[in-house]
Amino acid sequence: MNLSNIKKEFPIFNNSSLVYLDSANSSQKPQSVINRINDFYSNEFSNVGRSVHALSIAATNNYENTRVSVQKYINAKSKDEIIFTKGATEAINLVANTFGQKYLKENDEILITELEHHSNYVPWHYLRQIKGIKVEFAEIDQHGSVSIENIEKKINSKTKIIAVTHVSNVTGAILPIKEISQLAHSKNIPVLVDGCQGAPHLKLDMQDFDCDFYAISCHKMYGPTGLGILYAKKKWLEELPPYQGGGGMIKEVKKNNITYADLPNKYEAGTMQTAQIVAFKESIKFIENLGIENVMNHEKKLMDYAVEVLRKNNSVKLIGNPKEKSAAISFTIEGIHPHDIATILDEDNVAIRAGHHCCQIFHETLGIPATARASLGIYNTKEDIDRLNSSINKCKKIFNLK
Amino acid sequence: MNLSNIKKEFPIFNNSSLVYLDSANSSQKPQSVINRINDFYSNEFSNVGRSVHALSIAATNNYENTRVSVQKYINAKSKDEIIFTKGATEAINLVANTFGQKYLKENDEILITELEHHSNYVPWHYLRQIKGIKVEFAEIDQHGSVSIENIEKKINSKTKIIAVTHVSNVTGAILPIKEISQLAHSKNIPVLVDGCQGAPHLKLDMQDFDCDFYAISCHKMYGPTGLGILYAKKKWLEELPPYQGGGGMIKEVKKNNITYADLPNKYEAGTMQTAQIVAFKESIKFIENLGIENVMNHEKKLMDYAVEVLRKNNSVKLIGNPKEKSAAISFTIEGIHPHDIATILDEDNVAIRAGHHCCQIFHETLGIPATARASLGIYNTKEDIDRLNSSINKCKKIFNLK
Amino acid sequence: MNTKELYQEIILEHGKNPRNLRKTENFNKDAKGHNPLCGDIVHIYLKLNEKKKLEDISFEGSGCAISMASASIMTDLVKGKEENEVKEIINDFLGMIKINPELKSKNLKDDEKTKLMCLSGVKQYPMRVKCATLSWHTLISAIDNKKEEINTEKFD
Amino acid sequence: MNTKELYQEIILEHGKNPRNLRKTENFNKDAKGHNPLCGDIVHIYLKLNEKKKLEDISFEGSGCAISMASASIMTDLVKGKEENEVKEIINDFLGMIKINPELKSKNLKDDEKTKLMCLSGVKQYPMRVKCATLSWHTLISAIDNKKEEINTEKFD
Ligand SMILES: Cc1ncc(COP(=O)(O)O)c(C=O)c1O
Ligand SMILES: Cc1ncc(COP(=O)(O)O)c(C=O)c1O
Repeated sequence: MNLSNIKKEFPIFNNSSLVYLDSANSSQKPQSVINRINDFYSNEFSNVGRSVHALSIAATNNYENTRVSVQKYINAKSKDEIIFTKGATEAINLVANTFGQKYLKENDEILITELEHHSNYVPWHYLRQIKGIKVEFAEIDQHGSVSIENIEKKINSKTKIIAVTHVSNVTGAILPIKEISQLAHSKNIPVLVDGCQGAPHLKLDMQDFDCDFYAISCHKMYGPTGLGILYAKKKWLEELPPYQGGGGMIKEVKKNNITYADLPNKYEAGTMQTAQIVAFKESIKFIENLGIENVMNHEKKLMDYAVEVLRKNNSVKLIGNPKEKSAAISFTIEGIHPHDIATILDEDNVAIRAGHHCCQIFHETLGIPATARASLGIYNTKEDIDRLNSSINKCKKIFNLK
Repeated sequence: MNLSNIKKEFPIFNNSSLVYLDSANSSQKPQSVINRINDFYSNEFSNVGRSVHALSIAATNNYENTRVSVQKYINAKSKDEIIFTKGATEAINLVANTFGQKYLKENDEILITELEHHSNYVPWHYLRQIKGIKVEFAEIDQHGSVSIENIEKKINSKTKIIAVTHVSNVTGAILPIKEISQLAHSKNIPVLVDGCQGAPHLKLDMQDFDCDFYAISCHKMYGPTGLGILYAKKKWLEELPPYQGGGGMIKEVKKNNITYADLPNKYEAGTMQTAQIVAFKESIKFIENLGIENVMNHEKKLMDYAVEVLRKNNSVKLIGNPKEKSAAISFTIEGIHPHDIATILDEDNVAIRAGHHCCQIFHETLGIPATARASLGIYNTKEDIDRLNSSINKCKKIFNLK
Repeated sequence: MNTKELYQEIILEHGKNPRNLRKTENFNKDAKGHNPLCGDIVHIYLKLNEKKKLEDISFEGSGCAISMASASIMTDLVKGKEENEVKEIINDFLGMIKINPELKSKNLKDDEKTKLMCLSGVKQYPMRVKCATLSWHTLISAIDNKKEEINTEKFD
Repeated sequence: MNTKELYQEIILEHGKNPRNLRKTENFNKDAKGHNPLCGDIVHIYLKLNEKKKLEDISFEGSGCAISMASASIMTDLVKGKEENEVKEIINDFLGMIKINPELKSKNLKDDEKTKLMCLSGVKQYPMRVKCATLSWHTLISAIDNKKEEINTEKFD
C-alpha cells in the first residue's frame, strides 16, 4: 500500500469529487474493513464466548485477536488492559463513574482543561452534581494549547484525577501527555487521556505515555461505528468496581450476592459489538501496513501546507497556532458565519464542520460562538487543501469580501 | 418474500449444512441488512447531527428514519420514546441507574423474577450494593413460567419498580406483561420489560402492553451487533436524569453548569452506532415484509413439532412446559452433560447452546447446573428439528444410552 | 440546489445590516432563543399595547447570515400588526419553511410575501432550517410569556 | 477432528465411574474449583504426609464427561507421588493440553502417559479445554493453600 494513491482504498472516493475534511468527526472506512464486516456477517456470524459450537469458538478467537492487535498497537502491557466500549464517550463515563464511586468525596477536585470536548467534561460534571466534587479548568494559552505550567498551577492537595485531551479537536494542539503523567504521578494523581484525536494520528505507546487511562474512538481510526476502547492500567481495572452489569461479566450469581468475572470480561457486560470488534483488526492492520511514521509525516506536511495556504488567504483567521499540532485546523472569516461557510463549501463537495465542535468552554473562553474546522485523514491530499481554499474564496465572493 | 424458502435470504446458509439453533443468543443477518451496512460505509458514510455538509445531513435523516420505523413497528406514541443503546443490557442499566438515582432509597424493593437473565438482575444488584435497596424474586411455577399470582404475592408498599422478562430465554415461557402492567399500575408501580426474547418473535405494541420501559437487543432481531433499543414512556425520559454524558446530549455547557438536550438526544451521548442504526431499518423492513403474524405462526408450528419430537425421544427431559411458549426450548439428557451434548451436536453442524444461559438463579432453583438449549429463528425448518433429534440420538449412542 | 438561491442579495444585505437590531425601550414582553449547533443567539423584545397591537419589536443577538436576515425581515414585517395577525403570519412562515410551497396568509401583502419567500431556499438545507426559524420560535415564546429559553437542538 | 477421538472409551468410562469420587478422611489440604460456563464444580481433598508425599487424594463434584474423567484420571495418577513430582506432572499436563504435542515428564510411566493422552483430543475444542484443566488448576490451588476458588471464566 502506498500513501500517494491511498484514496482508492476508500470506496467513498470512487467516482466522486468529495473533499472530506471532517475526519476529526468520523473517518471514512477502507475497503478491507468494510469487507471484513461483510464476510463476518455473511459466513462466520455468531455471538462470542458463551456457546461451544464451532461458529462461536471461531468468533471468540477473532474477537480476542483484535484485543491482542490493539494491545500490541498501543503497546499496553497486557491484553487485559484493553476494554471494548461503545466509544470514547462511554470509556470516559466508565472511568468517571467507577473512579468517582470508589475514590471521590465532597470537595475533591478533578482537573480538566479549557480545551476539553464535552465528553471529557459532562461525565465529571455528574460527579459534581451527585457527590459535590469540584471541576477545575487548566487555562488555554495564546497558542490554543494547554501548557504543563498551566496544569501545574491548578494542582493542589485536593486534586484526585487529571483528565486531559491528547489532541485538541479544535486547534489540533498536541498536549505533552508524557510530561503530564510524570508531573501527576509525582503527586500521586492518576491521569486520564482523551485519546480521540491522538489515536488516529500519533504513535501510541501506553507504557511510554504512562497515563492511567486512555480513551479511543475506533470510528475515528478507520474503524466501524459504535466501537471504542478504554485502555487502563491493570491495577485500576482490578480495583475499580464494574460499570454496566449483565451477562458475561459475572463469576457467580446468587440471590443474595454476585461476584464478577476476571479482566477484561468484568467490564464487558452483555452482548458486545462482535462484528465491529472483529473488523477493527483490519483497521489496525491498515494503519500498520502504511506505518504510523509515514502517516504522521504525510499529515504533518499536509497540515503545514494548509496553514500556509490559509494564512495567506485574506480575511481568514486561524484559531490557535500550537507548536505541536496534529490534523485539525479551525478558522473564522470576518463577516461570514462559520455555518454559512460550511454550507457554501458543501456545494463544492468540500465537507468541513462548523460550530463549537462540542467544545463550548473553549469557544466561550475565546469569545467566539463558532468556528469552521477542516480536519485531515490519511486520504487527504494537497489538492484537497487547494479545493478548500478556492471554495473559501467563493464564500468571500458571495459575501462580497476581498 | 416467502417463509418457505427464507433461508436463502441469509448468506450464512448458502453452501453450508448449518443447522443454527442458537438464535436466542444472536440471530443470523439477512442479505438486505448486510448490504445496507456495506452501502452506507461505501457510499454514504458520515457522522450524524453535527455537521452541515450533505453527507451528514443524509446520514442524519437515515438515522432518524430508523427511529421512526422502530416507533411505528412497536407502536410507541412518539419517536422521542425510542432511545438507541449498545444492547438490551445497556438499556436496562440506563433505567436502573437513572431510576435508582432519582427515586430509590434504602429498603425500597425492586421486584424481579427467578427467570431473569443476569442483565435484568445485576444492574439492580448494584443498587442493592450502593443504596441498600432490596431485590425480591417472584417464584417460577412448575411450568417454568412466572404466574401473575406469584408476582402479586411479592408486591408490597415498598415495591418501587417491577422488572420482568417478556419471554424466558431458557423455557420460552411468555409472561403476561399486559396484565403485569395493569396490576402494577393499579398500585402505582412502573414496569420494565426485558424484551430481548419477545422482540424478535412476538407482535410488539407498546401502547397495548402499557409497560413503562421495554428493552430490545437488535442483534437478536436480525439486526447488526452492538445495537439495542430502550423504549420508555416520555414522562419517564423527561423526569429521569441523563445517563452517559458527552457530545450531542447537551444544550448548553458552562464552567459552572450544564443543561441537557431535549429527547431523544438527552440519552444518546457521544457518537452513536450510525451504520448499525441506519441498517437496522432493513431488519424492521425484513420482518414487516414477512409479517409478524406469519413469523409467529411459523415459529409456533415449529416449536410444537420440536416439543413433540423431543418428548418422544427417550432420556430427553424438557425443562419447563409453559402454556404460552415462544421460540426457545431447553432440555437435559440423563447421563450426558449439556456441554458434551453441544460438542457432539456441533460435529454434525448443529449449533445449540449449553450452560446456564445467563440464568444462574433459575438453574439453581431447579437444582440443575446446566441445560442444553435449542432456540429458533425464522430461518429454521422441520428438517432442522429432525437433524437436532438425530444428533441427539448420536450422543446417546456415544454415551451408550438407549 | 445552488447556494446562490440560498444566499440571495436580500438575505446577504439583511444579514449584514439587520433592521431593528436594538433593544425596545419600555418593552413589556421578551424571550431568548439559542441554536446550540451554530451558536446563534437571539433576544426578542416586544411592546404590545392595550389593544394587543405590536407597537414595537426589536432584537439583539448574533448568528449566521440566515438567522440574522430572518430576524431582521421578521421584525420588519410584523411591526405594527395585531397579536393574532402576527401569530397567523408565524404559522404561515413555519409551514412554508417546512412543507408548504407558498405563503397563504391574508395578513401579508404580496411584496411582503415575496420578501419572506427569499428565505425559502433554506428548505433544501435541513440543518439550516433551524437558523431560519429560531427568531420566529422565539417570537412565539415572547408573545406567550413562556419562561424557558427556546432551543433548536431538536431534530425536526 | 472427530468426536470419537474426544469421547474415547476410557473417557466415557472414567466419566461414568469416576475413581476417588469421595472425601478423604483427615484431609489436610483442599480447594474448590468452578467453571461457570458449564456449571462444572470440583472440590479436591489432599492428605500430604510430613515427607510431602501425597498419601491420599479425592474429589467431590459434578460436571461434563471431560471434567469428571480428567479429575478421575488425575487423582489416580498423582496418588502416592511426592509434592514436587505432582507439580511437575501438572505442568506437563497443562503444557500438553495447550501446545505441546506430547508429555515429557520423567515422573510418569509410559502407560500413565498413554492414559493421560486420551484427554489430548480436547485441544481441538478450545471451549472445552477449561473442562479438562479445572481439576488440575484446583489441585495446584490446594497444594499451595490458595484461598480463592479457582474459576475458569477467563479466555485463555
Ligand atoms: C432474556 C434476555 N435478557 C437480556 C439479554 C441481554 O441482551 P444483550 O446481551 O444483547 O445486551 C439476553 C440475551 O443475551 C436475554 O436473552
Ligand atoms: C477530543 C474528543 N473527545 C471525545 C470525543 C467523543 O468521541 P465519541 O463521540 O466517539 O464518543 C471526540 C469526538 O467527537 C473528540 O474529538
